[in-house]
Amino acid sequence: MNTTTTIEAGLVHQQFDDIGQQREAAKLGMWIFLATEVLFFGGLFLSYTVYRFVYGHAFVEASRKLDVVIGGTNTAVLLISSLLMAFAVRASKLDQRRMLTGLLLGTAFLGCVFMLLKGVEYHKDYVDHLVPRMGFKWEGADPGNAELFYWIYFAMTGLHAIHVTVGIGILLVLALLAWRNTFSNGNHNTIEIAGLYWHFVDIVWCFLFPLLYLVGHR
Amino acid sequence: MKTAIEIDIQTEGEMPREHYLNVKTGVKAWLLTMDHKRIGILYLWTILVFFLIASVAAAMMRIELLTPQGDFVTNETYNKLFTIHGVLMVWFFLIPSIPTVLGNFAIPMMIGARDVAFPKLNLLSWYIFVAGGALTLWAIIHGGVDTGWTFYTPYSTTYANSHVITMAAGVFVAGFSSIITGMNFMATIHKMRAAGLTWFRLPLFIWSMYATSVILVLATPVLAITLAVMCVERIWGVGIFDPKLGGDPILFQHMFWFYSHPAVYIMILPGMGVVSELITCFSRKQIFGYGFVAAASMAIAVLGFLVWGHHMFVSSQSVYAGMVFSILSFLVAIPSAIKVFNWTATLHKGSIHFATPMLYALGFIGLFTIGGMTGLFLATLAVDVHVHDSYFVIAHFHYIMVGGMVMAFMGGLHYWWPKITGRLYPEMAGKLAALTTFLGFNLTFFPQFILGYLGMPRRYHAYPPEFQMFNVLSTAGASILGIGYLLPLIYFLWSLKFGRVAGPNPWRATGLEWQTPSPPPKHNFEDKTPIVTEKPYSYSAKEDADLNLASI
Amino acid sequence: MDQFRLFPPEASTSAQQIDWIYFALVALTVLICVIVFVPIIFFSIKYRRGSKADRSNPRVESVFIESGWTIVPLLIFIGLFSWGAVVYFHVENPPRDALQVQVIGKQWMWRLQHAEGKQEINELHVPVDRPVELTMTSQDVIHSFFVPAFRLHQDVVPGKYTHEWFRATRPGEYHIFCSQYCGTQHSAMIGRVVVMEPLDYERWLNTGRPMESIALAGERLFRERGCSGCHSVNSKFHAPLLEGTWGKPVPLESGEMVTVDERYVRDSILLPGKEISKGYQNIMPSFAGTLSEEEIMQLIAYIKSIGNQTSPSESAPNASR
Amino acid sequence: MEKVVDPKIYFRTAIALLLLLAATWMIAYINLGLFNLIAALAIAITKAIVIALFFMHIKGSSRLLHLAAIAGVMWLLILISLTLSDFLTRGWTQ
Ligand code: HEA
Ligand code: HEA
Ligand code: HEC
Ligand code: CUA
Ligand SMILES: [Cu+2]
Repeated sequence: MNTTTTIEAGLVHQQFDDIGQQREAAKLGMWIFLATEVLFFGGLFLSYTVYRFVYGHAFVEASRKLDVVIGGTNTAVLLISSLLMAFAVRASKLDQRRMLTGLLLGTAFLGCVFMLLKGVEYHKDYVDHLVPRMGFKWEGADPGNAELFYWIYFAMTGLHAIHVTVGIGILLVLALLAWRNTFSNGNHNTIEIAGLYWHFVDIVWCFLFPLLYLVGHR
Repeated sequence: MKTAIEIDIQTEGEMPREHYLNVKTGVKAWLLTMDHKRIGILYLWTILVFFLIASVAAAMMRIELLTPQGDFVTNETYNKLFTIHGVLMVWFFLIPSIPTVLGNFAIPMMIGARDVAFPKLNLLSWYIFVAGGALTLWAIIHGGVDTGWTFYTPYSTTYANSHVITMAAGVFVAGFSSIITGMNFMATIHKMRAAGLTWFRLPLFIWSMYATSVILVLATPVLAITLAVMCVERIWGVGIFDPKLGGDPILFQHMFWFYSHPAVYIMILPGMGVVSELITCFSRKQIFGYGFVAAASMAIAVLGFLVWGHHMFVSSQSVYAGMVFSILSFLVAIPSAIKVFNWTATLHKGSIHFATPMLYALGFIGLFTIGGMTGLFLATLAVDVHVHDSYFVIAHFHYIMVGGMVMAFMGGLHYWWPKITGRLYPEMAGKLAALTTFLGFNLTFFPQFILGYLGMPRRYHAYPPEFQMFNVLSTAGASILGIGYLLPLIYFLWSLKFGRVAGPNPWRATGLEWQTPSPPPKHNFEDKTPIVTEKPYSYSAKEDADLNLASI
Repeated sequence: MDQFRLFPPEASTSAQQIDWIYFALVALTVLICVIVFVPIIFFSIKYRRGSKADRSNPRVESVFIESGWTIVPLLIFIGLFSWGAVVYFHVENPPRDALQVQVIGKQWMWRLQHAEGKQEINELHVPVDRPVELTMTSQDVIHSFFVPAFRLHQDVVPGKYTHEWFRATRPGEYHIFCSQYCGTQHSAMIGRVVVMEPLDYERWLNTGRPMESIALAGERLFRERGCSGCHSVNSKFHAPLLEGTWGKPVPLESGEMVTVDERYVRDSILLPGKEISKGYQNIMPSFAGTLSEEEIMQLIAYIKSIGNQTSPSESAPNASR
Repeated sequence: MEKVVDPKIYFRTAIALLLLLAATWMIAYINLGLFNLIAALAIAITKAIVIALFFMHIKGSSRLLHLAAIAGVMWLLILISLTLSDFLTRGWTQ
């Protein structure tokens, strides 16, 4: 793939020698950024782990109150959105403009479905008095540590939700640009980078779901 | 009378007609620049401002500590002073110092690239840094913060009634600037090296900046989330760090030091890189044990992540964890030892020039060795039980951070100054400043070791009278040290206009950055991209010695 | 003369041990400085630019030399670590027969109480040559109990108990500092330790108003606060008897085992729902907010003091446990 | 034109992921004690690896990208394991 076409040459920024170098650098940069994201979430994962060990029982009890159906459905939604995203990257490489726009919109749509379900779930939590500081009530043993669990639950899912929202925004902008034919003729790097981000958000959820909803058996 | 050095410096009469500084001038051109060299200069001015504010805070603290009673400022003000001093010095001066100024300026040139991999992000990182700094300054102006730079909970979350959130937000924001810079450098060093520039032909400065970037990228996000949780906790009382709500304040310390210990290596690795450049250039020698020095940088970056618990030996952390962290702290000292010994060995059979940068480099080795050795005192569990949170710790880290890193920064700045501006600083004034700094420094901080072992706790606004003598010495030293810092400020500005024109390579150095005019053209190298065929530092002391005999 | 001291008085057994390591480290540092600085100065002179020294065939690498200066420091470091760790372990583990003193730190003072009941503020009287153990907690933020003359230091953390012990070797007065930054008057949170001859100490302990010992105060609280209403042989509630439980493992409802120690008792009082003893209902009310840190410490001391008694249930077969 | 991946691979990946999801969901209803947690984590890790390999094209990428992908996780493990070395050994004395 090293035969740079003249069209591609037009895409190369001045600091790079060729398009290959530029793409490689962008991909590497994104992966490094994702590593920082792992550690950004990492602080919360650490808090979770520590208190999961210290207050194991309370955490298991508390997690049983979460709505596993919504959580599970949401996992599926994100997984499928990732599939669409993977195809979007493929479409951009094949120069399929309509396909690309459609897939990006589809991915964003599933992201919105995720957020919607999440909203429904948050509301349900509120009604069930599971939101700390906002009418939190706990019948079972150890309400203090159950509340701690819910703090961590809201912190982790909240941070994740922020990431999903940012992702949806990016996807919508990209969809618009794709429709305007920005990503043709080899200019598909942006899509690939955005894809990496979206898949990463998906991976985070793959951990949040079991840790928050399924700790201990139900 | 001209000194021997001045005869030896190869200068060329004229400045290049067009270079990166004069291609496009005006405020707008500078604020929108994507040239890594200009961004380096933007950073230089910015961190200078923060350094000055933090230094004034230091001066005020030292004046307060002249007498045992708290008479110059109130205890509240004093607590705010050391917080301002610590926060600004660490996050807004020392961490960005060499990486963002000298790194930004020199890395692309040293690897023969036209710019960094992501110039837009590079500029963005500066804006983020300024935004973070502005938040922090806002917090300072509106009354300051009194938590110390460590923000320990539950004091910071519940009891402090100052602008903790704003200041933490400032640090949080500035953190993203660090992350972006680190990511940019890594991508640049991986992907943009000139033809023939294999990993083992890279200058050691590049190796150390690479190691620094690894830490920047992997440690900073944990600080970000820790401060974020701390703020949320302060606002809503979450309880993750609050014992009243079932949390554990020690968890905060783990998370904070997971970042902040590696961060101390962010604050020394770049200095080590600079020193490797200076020692070789001014002793005209190939570095001794190139591979070991390069590997040591990486080893420090990785091992540095495993030792954070040594800040918590008496915090009620488990005794066994303390032992694990202690032995690992000793291990991380080994790569530093390797470096010190290799620098020393490099001098053997060299042809040593005592130019200003070299004076700083030699000062670095000495002070870093003392600072590092006293780090071993602290890593020894039983001794730390006594000296923890005393002035011994203060002296330890000032020896490394001020005696080490600031010295290296000054050395590097003098070394690359002709490249940055095209002009030389006045050599005699430079030497004088280096000497003043060295003497003032030792007078300021050596007495603090004794104070610390005597038991004077840190963050004390007033102290028992028997500690006074050493405190007076320390304050006296600080005023000399202050002069040592003011001097370069003056003559650097002077040299912008009156300095001798430097020419492309005044030091006859081998790095790629010296193969282009000073100041360099916008895209670093005129048309031709350099090709590298040999190892770095191909100096010959023997030739140099002969050459000099002829020239005197 | 005080102005010219280079290190504080050595007034405890651990002070001597720690000073020895310190002196060894100072010696090592001097040695390393000699090893590093002497060659630097020597080379700087001999190989200064323009000197006529022999510069032919410079060496630039040697695996042999490199491994030398990797391995030798490594060995020294292992030695230092072990020495430090042994002493640390000793300093961190109180002997069994120590005098007990309870310490509560709060912004910005120290409140201390001897097991015999005598209370002090910012002062600690102890006899010479007897091990003394401090059990410490904080009412607000983290403090640190630092006695330079004893070379001792331990953070005092809210929500948990930390310990520090020493055996004073010389009568005299020594500083107590709070060395963990704790707010505005951190530097005023200071006090003194008074080390006395044993007889003087006895005399001091018995002057003033007679006090009830901590454990006795705890026993009184145990009755007054209604603990004994549940935790006694003839109570109408089904609650565990606390005699003889201290230091022993008890089974929990969740299937885990936990040792009855300070943390467990403290949590049982403040967060009774957290760990339910096996076979009991979660009916114990929380005493959070109604008991002060002192009172909790007194209750703990009481439960500890009955830790050696056999549980009445064993002698009275029809008891509830 | 760039090299592209056979659509079949994407579909298979997605199906594998959904099956793993079903598995982790179901296992949660069986009481396996500590093994519940281990199983949940093992499945989550598998899912993450599958996504990284096929959707994010780590498979077929340079060693450098492999390293970048692993580094974040390695460092997270350092953070968690050394912190736990404190929390899990606290009760050992006395
Ligand atoms: C640039 C900054 C920097 C650097 C590089 C270091 C380097 C080291 N630091 Fe330091 N440290 C700080 C900045 C730094 N530190 C700061 C800011 C604090 C206080 C934070 C706060 O609480 O506010 C601190 C606190 C601190 C503590 C906690 C003290 C306490 O609060 O109780 C400890 C404990 O182990 C420690 C240890 C070490 C060690 C072992 C090294 C090692 O990496 C040093 C290695 C170097 C050498 C050892 C010298 C070279 C070696 C030789 C010449 C050969 C020697 C050979 C033999 C001995 C055979 N440091
Ligand atoms: C990172 C870099 C860095 C740098 C460069 C410095 C530089 C200096 N520091 Fe700082 N210091 C820290 C990082 C740094 N420090 C940190 C992280 C802490 C811990 C904070 C905390 O506890 O939270 C600390 C804490 C600290 C303390 C302990 C405060 C306490 O615990 O109570 C002291 C006390 O002497 C001190 C002094 C100095 C001095 C004298 C300088 C000198 O190098 C400064 C020299 C400059 C001047 C002196 C000003 C210019 C000169 C004049 C205006 C002339 C007139 C001067 C006089 C009459 C004195 N520092
Ligand atoms: C209403 C009855 C009641 C009162 C009042 C009460 N407790 Fe309890 N306590 C119980 C019961 C029931 C348990 C066992 C269930 C559990 O572990 O929470 C228990 C458990 C304990 C335990 C754990 C013992 C073990 O072996 O597991 C301690 C310690 C304790 N209580 C101390 C106290 C103290 C101190 C007080 C007074 C300040 C007190 N209790 C007041 C009912 C009570
Ligand atoms: Cu209490 Cu400092
Ligand atoms: Cu450290």
